[in-house]
Order: sequence, then C-alpha cells, then structure tokens
Amino acid sequence: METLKTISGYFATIGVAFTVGFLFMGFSRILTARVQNRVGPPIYQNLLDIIKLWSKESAINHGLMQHLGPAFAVTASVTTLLFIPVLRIGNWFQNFSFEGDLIFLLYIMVFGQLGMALGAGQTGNPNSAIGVSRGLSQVVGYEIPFVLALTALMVYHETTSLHEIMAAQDSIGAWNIFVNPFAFVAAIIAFLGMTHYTPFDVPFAPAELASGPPSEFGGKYLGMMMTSGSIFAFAKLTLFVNLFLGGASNLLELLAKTLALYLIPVIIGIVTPRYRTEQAIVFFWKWPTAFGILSILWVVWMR
Amino acid sequence: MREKETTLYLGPQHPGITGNMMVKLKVTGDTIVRAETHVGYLHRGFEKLMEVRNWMQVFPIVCRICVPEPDPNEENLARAIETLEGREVPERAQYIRVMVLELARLASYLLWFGGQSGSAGLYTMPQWSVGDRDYILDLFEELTGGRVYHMYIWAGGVRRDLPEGFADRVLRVMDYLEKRLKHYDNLMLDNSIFQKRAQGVGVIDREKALDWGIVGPPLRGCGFKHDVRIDDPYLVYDKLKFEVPTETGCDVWARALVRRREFEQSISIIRQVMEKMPGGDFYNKVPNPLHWKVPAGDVYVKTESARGEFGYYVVSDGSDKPRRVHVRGPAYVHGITLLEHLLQGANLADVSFIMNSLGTCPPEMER
Amino acid sequence: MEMNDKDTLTIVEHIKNFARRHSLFVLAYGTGCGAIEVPPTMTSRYDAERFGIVGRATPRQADVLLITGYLSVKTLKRVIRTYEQMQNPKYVIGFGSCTINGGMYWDSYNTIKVLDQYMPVDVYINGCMPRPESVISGFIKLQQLIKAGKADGWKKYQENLDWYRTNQKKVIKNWNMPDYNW
Amino acid sequence: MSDNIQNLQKSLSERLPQCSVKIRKHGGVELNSSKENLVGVLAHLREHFGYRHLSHISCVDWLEQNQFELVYILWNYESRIQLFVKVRLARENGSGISIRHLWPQADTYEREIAEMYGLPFDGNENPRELILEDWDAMPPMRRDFDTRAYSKEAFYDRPGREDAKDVRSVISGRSGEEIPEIAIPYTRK
Amino acid sequence: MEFSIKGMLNPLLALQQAGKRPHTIQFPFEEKKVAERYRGLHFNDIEACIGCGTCSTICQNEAIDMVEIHPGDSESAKPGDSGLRPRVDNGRCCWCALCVEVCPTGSLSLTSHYNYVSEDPDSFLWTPGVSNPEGRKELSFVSDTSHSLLDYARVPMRELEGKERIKSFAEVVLGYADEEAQKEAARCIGCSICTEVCPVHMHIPEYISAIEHGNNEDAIRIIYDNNPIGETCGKVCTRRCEEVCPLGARGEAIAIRWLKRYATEKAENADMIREIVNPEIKPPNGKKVGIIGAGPSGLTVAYYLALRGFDVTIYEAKAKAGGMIMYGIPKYRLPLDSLDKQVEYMQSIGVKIHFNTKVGEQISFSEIEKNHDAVFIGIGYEVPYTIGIDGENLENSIQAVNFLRDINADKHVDIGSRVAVIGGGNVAIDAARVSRRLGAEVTILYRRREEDMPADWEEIEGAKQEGVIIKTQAIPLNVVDDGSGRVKGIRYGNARMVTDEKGGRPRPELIEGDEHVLELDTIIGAIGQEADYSFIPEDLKEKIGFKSGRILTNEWQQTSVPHIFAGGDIVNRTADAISAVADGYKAVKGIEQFVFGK
Repeated sequence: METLKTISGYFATIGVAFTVGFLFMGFSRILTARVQNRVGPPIYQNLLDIIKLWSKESAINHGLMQHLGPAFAVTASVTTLLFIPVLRIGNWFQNFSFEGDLIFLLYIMVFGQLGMALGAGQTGNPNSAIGVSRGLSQVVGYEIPFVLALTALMVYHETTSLHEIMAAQDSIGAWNIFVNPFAFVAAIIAFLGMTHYTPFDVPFAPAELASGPPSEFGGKYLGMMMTSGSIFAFAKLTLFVNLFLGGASNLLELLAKTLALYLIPVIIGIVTPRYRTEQAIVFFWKWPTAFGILSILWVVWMR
Repeated sequence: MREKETTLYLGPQHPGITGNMMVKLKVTGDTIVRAETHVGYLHRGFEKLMEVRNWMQVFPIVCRICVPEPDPNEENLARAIETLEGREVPERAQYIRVMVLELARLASYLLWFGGQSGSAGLYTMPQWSVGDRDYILDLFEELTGGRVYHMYIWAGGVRRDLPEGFADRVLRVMDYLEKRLKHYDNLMLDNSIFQKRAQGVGVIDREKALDWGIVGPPLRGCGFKHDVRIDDPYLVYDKLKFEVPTETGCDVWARALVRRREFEQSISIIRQVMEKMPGGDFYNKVPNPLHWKVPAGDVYVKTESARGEFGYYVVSDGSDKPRRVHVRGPAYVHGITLLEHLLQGANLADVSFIMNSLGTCPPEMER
Repeated sequence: MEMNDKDTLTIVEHIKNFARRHSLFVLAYGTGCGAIEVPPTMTSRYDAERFGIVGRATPRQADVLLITGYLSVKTLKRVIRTYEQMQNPKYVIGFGSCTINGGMYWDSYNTIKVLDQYMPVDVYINGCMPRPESVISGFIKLQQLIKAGKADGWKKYQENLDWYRTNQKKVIKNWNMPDYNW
Repeated sequence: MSDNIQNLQKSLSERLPQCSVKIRKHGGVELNSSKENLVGVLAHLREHFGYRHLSHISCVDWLEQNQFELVYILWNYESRIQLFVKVRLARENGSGISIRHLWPQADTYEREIAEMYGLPFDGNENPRELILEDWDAMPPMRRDFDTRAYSKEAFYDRPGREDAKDVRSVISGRSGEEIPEIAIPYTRK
Repeated sequence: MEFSIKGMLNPLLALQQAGKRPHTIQFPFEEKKVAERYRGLHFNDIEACIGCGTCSTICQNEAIDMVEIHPGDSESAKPGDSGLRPRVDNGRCCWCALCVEVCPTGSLSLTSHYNYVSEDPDSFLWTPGVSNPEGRKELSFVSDTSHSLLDYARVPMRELEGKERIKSFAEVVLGYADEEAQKEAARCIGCSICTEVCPVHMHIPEYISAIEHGNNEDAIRIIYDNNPIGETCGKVCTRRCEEVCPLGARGEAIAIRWLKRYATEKAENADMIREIVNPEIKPPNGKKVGIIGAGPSGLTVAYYLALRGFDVTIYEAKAKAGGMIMYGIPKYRLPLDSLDKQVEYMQSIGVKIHFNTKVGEQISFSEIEKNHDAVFIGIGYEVPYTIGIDGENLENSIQAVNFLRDINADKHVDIGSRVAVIGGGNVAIDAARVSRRLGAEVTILYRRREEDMPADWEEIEGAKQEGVIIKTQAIPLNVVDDGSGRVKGIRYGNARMVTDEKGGRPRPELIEGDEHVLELDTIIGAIGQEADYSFIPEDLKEKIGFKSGRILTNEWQQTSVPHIFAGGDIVNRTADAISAVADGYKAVKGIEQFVFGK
C-alpha cells in the first residue's frame, strides 16, 4: 500500500511538474507577447505543441545516440525532479530526497545536458556540433558561480541535504535569499544561464545556428525534449525555491514562489539581446563569480 | 573539436540570413576563417524580362527588385525615362515622390531595427518595429492601393493624387513613430548588452571605404558625409533642410547610430514636405503605353535608398522596349565583396548581425 | 468493449488532429518576395502566434513550408531538399500568383511556373503578394483541411514520388542530392 | 557646374589623348576608350582625377553591331561629376580586362557579366558561378537568347487557358475581313 | 566591461508595454478596413465592356485572356463588341492595375476584395464580373479618364476660320501635320472593333499603326488593299468606325477618317500611288465585265477586277468619274483633283472608262450585256425627291443635288442673297454651306430637333461656324410666290416633338397657329433622291427584283439575273460612299465566283 502510494506520488510529481512546466511556458509566451504589443497564444499552447510533436512521424535516423539523446534528457529531468522534495512537509511529493542529494543533483543536472550533447553530436549537423560546444562552454561558465553559491549555502547550513536546508528556512527571515543575498544573486544569474533565455541563449541562437543542438531533432524527439524541458524547468524552479525561498508547504505556495522566480529569466529574456559565447563566459566569471565568492565570505563572516 | 575547421552553410534556408541567399563559412570553433557569399537563389532575370517588355510594362516589375523598399526602383526608372525624354515632372509630383521615398526609408529602417536586434536575440524589437512599420504600410495602401508593391511613381509624376486628409494621417503616424523611437532607444540602443554586441564588430577599414564602393549608412558610419540626396540632388531635396548624420566608429554600432539619426531626419523631411506641398498637377501624362517609345540614349540615375546609392543604368535604342536596364543595388557591393571581407576573422555569432548592419538584400544583388 | 476501444482511438485521433491544426510550426525560409509579408504576419500587428503559428529554424522541426512566391531553379533544388527533410505530416502553402501559374515571372528563364508539378501544395493564397490577412486566411484554410483530413499532400508526394522526381529532374540538371527513401 | 564639366572635359582631353571625351546630353562626361587603354585610363582617372567611387560596370549587347559595350560609371565625391568610360568589344570570342586590382568590387560585376553575357575577363579567373546554377544554354542576357521560348520549353504551364481567343481574329472572322500580309506586322501584339 | 545603470535599466522600461492594449488586429475576428483605392481582385462591368482586349494586351504577365462567357458569344455579339470578355488568371496577375488604367470604357476595375484561398489551383481563373457579381459594390481602384493612361482627347484638326471659309471653295480641313498624325495615331489601342462596322472592313488598326510608326507608304498599301478610293473616304466618309471606337465611350474617338486622309494624301499623284501601292496585276484572264456608273461602287469593282486580270469597262454618263462623290460633294470638302488622281491611278492599271456615255442613249443596255460576261450596275441615286408642298415648282425653287452638281461643274447658279434649305441630311448642309460661299444668308429648315439630323455633327458645327442659321422643328407648309413666278418666301409652322406610340423616334407635330413666313430668294430642297432605272429594258426589269426603289441582291451583290450585279445607293440603304465601296468589293468576289463558276 505504502509502495503504491509512493509510486503514485512519483507519477503525481511528474504530472504536476509537467503541467506547471507547460503552463508556465505558456504564461511566459503570453507575457512576452504582451510586452511585444500583441496578444499571444493560448496558455495551453505548449501542450498542443507537445501533443502534435508526439503525433508526428519521425523518420530521421542518425544513429543510436541520436535516439538516446532526447531519452537521456527526459530521464535526467525526471530523475532531477524526483530527487527534489517538492513540498517541505507532508508525505506526498517528497520523492527520493536523501542526505547529500544536493551534490547528486549538481551532477544529474549536467547529465541531461551531456546526453543531449552526445545525441546532438551524433547527428553530424555542424549547427548542432557548434551549439553543443557553445552549450558546454556556457556550462563551464555558469557552474562556477552556481557551485560557489551552493557551497555558501551548504557551509552555512552545514549540510548537503536539500531537506535540511529547506527545514532550516522555517520563517521568512530565515530564507536564504535574505540570509545570504549574494549567494542568491550568484545563483540566480547562473540560473539564467541554465534556462537558456536571452542573454544566455547562444547555444541555440537561431540567427547563426538554426536552433543549435536540437537542429536535427523533429517529431517525437523534439516532443521528448520539450516534455523534458517542461519538467526540468519545474524541477529547477522548485530547487531554487527550496534553496532560497524556504520551500513550499502546499502546491499553491509552491506555484506562487516558482512563478515569481520564473518571471526573472523571462523578463530579462524579453528585454535583452544575447551575449556571444565568450562574452557570456566572461560575464559569468566576473559578476556572478564575484557574488559567489562574496557569498562565501559573507557566510564566513556571519559565522 | 575546437581546432577542426568546419564548413557551415548559412542559408539559403536559415533564419539568420537576410532573405534567400547563402554564406558559406569555414569556421574553427566560433571564429570564421573564410566566407563566401553565394547568391542567385532569387534570380528572376529581371533585366532580361525588362528587355522583352515595353516601357510601361517595366514599372510593375522594377518594384520587385528590392522587396523591403520598392520605391527607389520606381523612382530611378521613372527618372531615367524622364531624363531621356526630357519630360517635366510637376512640382507637386516631386514633393509626393519625396514623401513616398522617405516613407519607404522609414519603413526600411523599421525593418532594419527589427533585423538588427533580432539577429542579436532581442526579439521584442522586431515585434515592435515591424508592427509599427505596418502603420507606414497602411499609409502606402491608402495612397497607392498596395501595401508592399506600390507601382505608384511612374514616368511623368505619380499615379494618383493624395487622398483627402492624407497629410493629417501622415503627420499622425510621424508623431507616433517619434514617440516610439524613444521606446526603441530604451530597448535597443541604450541597452548595454546590445552596445557590447555592436561596438567594435564588423569594422570597415576607413581608408578603403571610399575605394570599395561602399555607400549609404556603412559609408557614413565611417565618417564620410556622402549621400546622393546632397551629392547629386534629385527631385526637390535641394529645397528641403536636412542633415546627413555621420559617425566615425566604422563598426555596426556606428551604422546603427547613423540609421537611428537618419530616421529622425526622414521624419523631419516628411513634415517639411507636407508643409510645403504645392498644389497643381501630379502627373504629366505619357503617351499611349501600348506604343510608347523613349528616345535613344543612355543614362545613369541614382537615388539614395535606405541602404545607399541605388543606381539604374538605362539604355534606350529608341524603340518601345528598353535596350538595357542594369540595376546597381547597394547590396551588390555590400553583400558580396564587403561582407566576405568583414566576415573573415569575425565571430560566428556576428554573421547575421553584420549582414543586417550592411543591409544585404539578395533580391537586388541578383535581380 | 470493442466499441469503447474504437471510441478511445477516435478520441485520441481527435486530440491529435486538434493539436496538429492548432500548432503549426512554420519553417523560416523566405524563398521569394512574399517573405516580406511573413514578418508582419508573425509580428505584433497580425500576430499569427494566436493560432499557434510560430517560426522554426530547421526543417526537422517544422510542419508547414511556405513557398513565398516564385522559385528559381536554384532555390527549387533547396526547397525540395528542405521539404524532404521535414517530418510527416507536413504541409505546403503556396503564396501568391507565382506558385500557381508563374505570376509575373512567367517568361523568366530561371523560375518555375507551376509549383505542384514539383511538390504537393495544400493551400494556395491569392495575391501578389498576399496581405497578412490573406496569409492568416490561408492558415485557417489549412486548419480546416487538416480537420477534414484533406491536407494530405505529403501522402501524395510519397505515393507519386517517381512522377515528382521525374519533373524535378527535368529542371534540376545536376541532381547531386541523396534520393530520400522513406 | 557646367563650367566644371567643361574644364574637366578639357583637362581630360589633354591628359588622356587616347580617348575621345565628350560632354553627355544627360549629365556627366563620357570617355570612349579602346580595350588596350582601358585599365590605364581607369587607373589614371582614379589616381589623378579623384574618381575613387566605381558606381557601376554595365554591359550592353549591341547585337546588330556584333559588339559588347562595357560601361564603367565613376563618381567623384569632390567634383560631383559622373564619368562614363565606354569600351566596345568584339561580341564573339571577345574578352574584357579585369580591373579588380583597382576596385575589388569590380570582381563581382565582372563575374556577373562573364556569366550572363559569356564575356570572359582577362585577369579575373574566378571560376565560381555567381547567380546561375548548372546553366547549359546560351548566356541569358545575350540579346539573341529568347527567354520566352526557353521558359515555354523548360517549364510547365498550367493548363486550362487554351480557350482564349484573339480579339482581332474574332472580329475579322466575324466580318469576313481578310488581313493582308502587309498589315500583319502592324497588328496588335 | 563597463557597467552602466542606464544600459541595464532602460530596457526594462519596455515592460510598460505589457500594461497597454496590444495593437494586434485580431483577424479574422476583427478586420481592418481596406483602403479606398486598394488593388484587390478584378471586377468587370460585363455590360459596359466591349471586349476590346486592351487589358489583355497591356498585361505584362499575360494574365488576361479574352474568352467567351457563353459559347457562341463572339458570333452573336452586336457590332462594336467583340463578344469576348477578359478572364484573369490570378496565377499570373500582379495587381498592378495597368489593365484598369488602359481600359477605354472604364468597365474594368479592381475591388477591395482580396482574400481568396483555395486548395484548388485551377480555381484561380476568374472572369471578373461573372465570377464575382457582388464586386460591383466593392469597387476600389477604378479607372478615371483624368488619370487614365489613354489619351481621350483628339488631336484637333486644323481648319480654316469660319469667316475665311465662306470666301472661297478652298478645302476647310487642313489635314494633319506629321507629328499631329503620329500623335493621333498613337492614341489608338489597336483593338480592331472598328473594322467590323466599317462596311468595307478596312484594316483600320493596322494602317493607323503604320502611320504611328511613320510608315505612311505601308499605310497606303494597307488602305488600298480593300478600298481604292481611300483618299476620298479619308475626306468624306461617314465613318461609322468612329462611332464604335472604344475611346469614344468616355472621350473622343480616334480620328480614323483624318488619319486615312493624312496617309493617302502622302501619295500626291497617280504615279506616286502606283509606285507606292505597286499592286500585283494578274495576267488577263479573258473575261470581260461591264460596269454602269463610275461611282464609288463601280470604281471599286473595276479596280479589283482589273487587278485580278479582268477586262473592265466603265460606262459613265458624265464627263468625269466619281458619281455622287464627284458631283454631289462640294469642293471645300472634297477637292476635285483628289478624286481625279485616284481615277487616273485606276486607269493606269487597266480600267477603261467611257465618259459621256449614258446607257440607254449612247449605248444600249443589251449591248453591254452582250459584250460582257457580267454587268455591274452602280448608277446611284441622282434624281431628287420633291418636297411635296405648294409652289415648289417655282423658278427659284431648286434641288440640292442639281445645285451641287452645277456648282461642281463650275456652272453659275444665281441664288440671290437669302436662301432656305429644306432638309437635315448631309446634302442639305452641303447645299447650305455652298450657298454661304456664294454669299447668301442661309437658313436650314428641319422638321425635327438638331440631334435628329442625319447629317454629321461636324458638318452641322461647320455650318454654324460659317453662319448658317438652323431652324429646327420647322415644317414647311407652302412656298410664297411674288406673283411673277418667283419665290418670295416660305411659310413654315413650328412643331413640337411628340413621343411615338409605336416606340419609334419622336415625331414632330405642327403647333396650330404658330406659322411664320421666311422671306427669301431661293429655296433649295434636299430631302432625298432616287434612281433612274429607265435604261434597263422592261423584260429585264421584271426579272430583277426591286423593293421600294432598290434592287434586291444576294450577299455577293448578285441580282436574280445571275450575270447582273448591282451595288451602291441603288442597293443599300445607307447611301454613303463607303457602303458603295463595300458593295463593290463584295461584287468583285461575286463576279469572280460567277464567271469562273465556283
């Protein structure tokens, strides 16, 4: 019984993540549209896109990795999600969180990207290849401030368990965003890099790379990638909420917090052009890294 | 992977390319080693088609030569014929033509605003400026009956007079655009990331700029104050007050600023035109188009389009069909010789950006 | 039970069909001068995204190929290649006169005249070039055809590939492309 | 302005005696050069007369005289006088001389002319096709190339318009008028 | 990397836009009004269109075909309409609207309707006006004579001043100069609608085009192809062609007559005509044809038969050839030497003319019949009708035909200083204008309104300019004599127009008591003529069918007596030179067929 409940809990998590993911994306499309002086698509547009893509024939064959790449991505997003406790309390949505899961998360989050990279590399499309290399360069860029920020949190809370970090932020004043604003800034900028919104979308830059790594993926593969994207977006947002905004005790609270967080990259994405790869890396290594280091110093000073 | 030289075909099916053309790039990593422009995807054989059509039938064709800004084509052909025939153009028609050309310039610049920032990933800007361009197209639609292809300027004047109350609507659109220009500044030109992308990119060798046949904003972005409207004034440009802005950066940023400032100048020209618009005739009728013959001779006429000197070399052998109409689009030089040159050593991310700043327009390169 | 299975299948088909017609990814390929009216259609003034119509950069991801006007022989070759790279089901919309019977380039030595000799076309839009409203009407027509199951140009192409290929090779003299084989 | 043109014409005639120099009816000055002198003349104009801007290179096919005419259009940004340099070349087996060492952009013009007229340029062996692809008929811009016939033969027309009638033949058929041979060239179309 | 607050924050101002209402036009739920002169799909007013095909000619895309809307339309259409209508291939059209700008009647326009999508590429063939009858309400880009590409104003013909004219018999019309002619010819759209109503079916668009190109010799050759008295027609033709000229629908028709005149006058004498036309004369075929009357029909028969190798002889009662055009048309309209030149040319190619040979007097009809394989009768209407009022036979009451003949024969006619001409046809006007030239005050009395007058409007205008007074709705009642057998005046009554119950044209009705007397010296009657058939033997007369004074013929001008052909006024009702030429031209074929038994 208990097992059944846990398993159904996993599926519920994935379901919620997927739904929230595509609704958020739909919302961001509408918001973007409104800023752009137009009406925009219906909020469920991404769901239609995904269903359509799944229903397409996919007759492209570039070898095994090409098939596995998107599957990797989905697996990675789902895994990431399942290792993140969605709610602070309660039995539901706790998933596989365990001691030291933060470190694990750091790895698994990159895992999806690597899978994609391998898949894209196999397609032989130079656009994909260049996109992948740009993407990996960018990972190198944003991982440093992100790791620094996480380190600051881990040092501050003296734990690598996400659960415990969440538990420590029991009141608004204890939220890490206020406790360690530098870490938040560093992490959120890294987060921008992770979400691939402008100004950090150079791996996908249509202006020169068509659509970058997924250039050769269509139909089901693209559907998989978009599904994974929706789930992954939610996973990342939840992770950040857990890390900095004290997690959420119910789904509504979670929604509000994730949305607030989600608006940051969306809004910045609307009003900025993209950095070139080297500009992005330099940027990441400058300001966010500085904030990351500051956050650690801050923690050290606080202690 | 980094050191390997990859061949990248940018186009013809590619969102980053301006129109339907191809740039074949050899890249190592993100750096371009060599670039080759391939055109001809839009070749329709205009110049041949003009030789088998009579002088009147040529007019609907020429405006297709440059899709974003058809009017300089019409103006050029009309003026070439007028010169060969010695046909007078009524003053009102000349003012109307200036207005049309400047509106076309504005429309073209609005498209450029979109293209330039869109190619840098600022997707809000094209949504704004292309949407706002529609108001100019509305004016064109009202004036000429066509949104994009106007077929309005023709030998002897213009095709129809201004509609009732048209001047007011033009001025209203001008006010609107001026207001919007501030928004564009905020979003695009003040944007530090945009500046970072644009500055020092696509630098034209200033010493060579004149020799290479560069014209229009790229030339003015190198600090040379050359503009057909002042160098070789046509229509009533010598009766209007306007500035020809120049910048000295020689880079994409300088070109952007030049265009941005010209945008204001064009608005001011249109306001002056509406103020000074004389009455009278708008059309000095040409003979029956079925038998219209233009006296023999050859003439080179040029118009300052949004991208620079737009020239027509027209030869008539006295028959009812042109002997030769040769189009010199500014992109002919910008899009091939100059682009290939500028792309050498440039970053892959800047290709589309540089192309937009040069205003490469494939239909006028290959016609 | 059997009835139920069928019903479920039908419902799934309905959902798929609904999604297909409300999510049309357009390949960003300006093959001809009609491409100048695509930006106004896609941007704020006419905002085609209201219908789920968005641009896509690569043929792999696109559902709709817009042939925006005339095709020179040189472009035709690329368009065929592009079309064949697109994933089924895929649709083609022909813009304006040129795709129907050559338009104003009917006597040009470098442009084809009748597009459906070389690839199937699902919807034709009247105009030279079509206004954004017409373009949107064309998409709405395409949606209706998809709903009715009539937008099956891609099937025709597979079934009559030999015929299309013969026509294509008649104008494309140097066929140095892989022959796709589904 | 007209003074300037006359002065220019005078000094050009003095400095470039190998060319005939005349003031054009529709503005500017025209030089007629021979093929051999062309490069020298253009270089001289560029170096000593300030004609730095090569606006255009055009080619006109004078089929009746069996000649190609190359027209180089130059512009002086200071004196603002347009200069036309014309040179006539043999139509069959003729060739032009490349000037891309003077103006790099001339390369494109020359490639286009070579492709569209079948007129090669000595010193420009750029083999790339510029515009056409796999073209195997007569260079299309030659006057004797019939684009309508080519198009009719090469590209398919949509059927359904065969019922069109000619007004002239309908009228003459109805009235019984017999159009004599002498009149046929004057019939519409 | 410099840090700029402005550069970071200013872009965020763009977010303000999210609070504003988007400017999106939510097509198809809302529609923007299309501009007033938008160039959308075509509409053609089928009724107003005459199928001239100019739209099809100007179209650089060959998008417009001329087709029959219903099968057989092109056969059943009335003259002045080809029966074809434009059909637009929207797979070719580029909506440049050049077709609208050259539509002479203004029937073709573009509508504001532009939206058409279809999966069927064949559905893009439209017949404007038939495919979209509702288009009439959506017209937007319409043709307007003020900015049409066509020139609706005729190049004015230079004429003598009215005052100058009456001083002599000099030709009033001065003719076009080269540029004028070419400019006028350039107005032509070359549609050929006019050729159908021309009785001869002259190749009008072709010779106009030749004139426009400056090839006057070609023009002459084209004219002489089926009209041997082109120059005469160029001066005095009733030009029904100009009535159907498409340009006439909204402006002035092409001056076809003046252009013909211009071209033919370029051949100054018979030798030049011979040289230019340089006709191919077939070797003699041994067949002989006799022609009675050297009027336009007789001359035409003679000319073309001569070219075909016949032995042709004309028997003419008068001293000169030409018939009514020689003796009925005053010199200021048709100088005599102009006709002489053409006759001389005909003689030069082998036409024999026996002058002063009146059939029935100098030679008998049966003799002619005997000596020839076929006979053509073209004697014309030379005997005037009488007015039918009291006092008509008085000394100073004369007939216009006789009067004009005498004047052309340089005889002196005393008409005094006040003249009244009765009638409204060209002969009446001629008589009036000739009388003006003789120094008289002239009044024309006509029963109906001016617009009912059968005479050319140009002639009426000319008469007015010369000071002729035209009294319309005036019915002559009787001639007043001065007691000495001379005319003193004419009594006429004013009339009002009443509509005809049978639907005919309005007819005049005398107003009781509104009677006046016009004092004058001479009355000239000009109400019509008839033929004198007295030379035809009675037995033959019975065989030849007559109907109200005219000989009945078949389409080849053949009478019921197979070897006798007839043409001109005695056959057709139109009574003008060009119809006579047409009759002659048809008779040529008829005679050829008859003689060779085809």
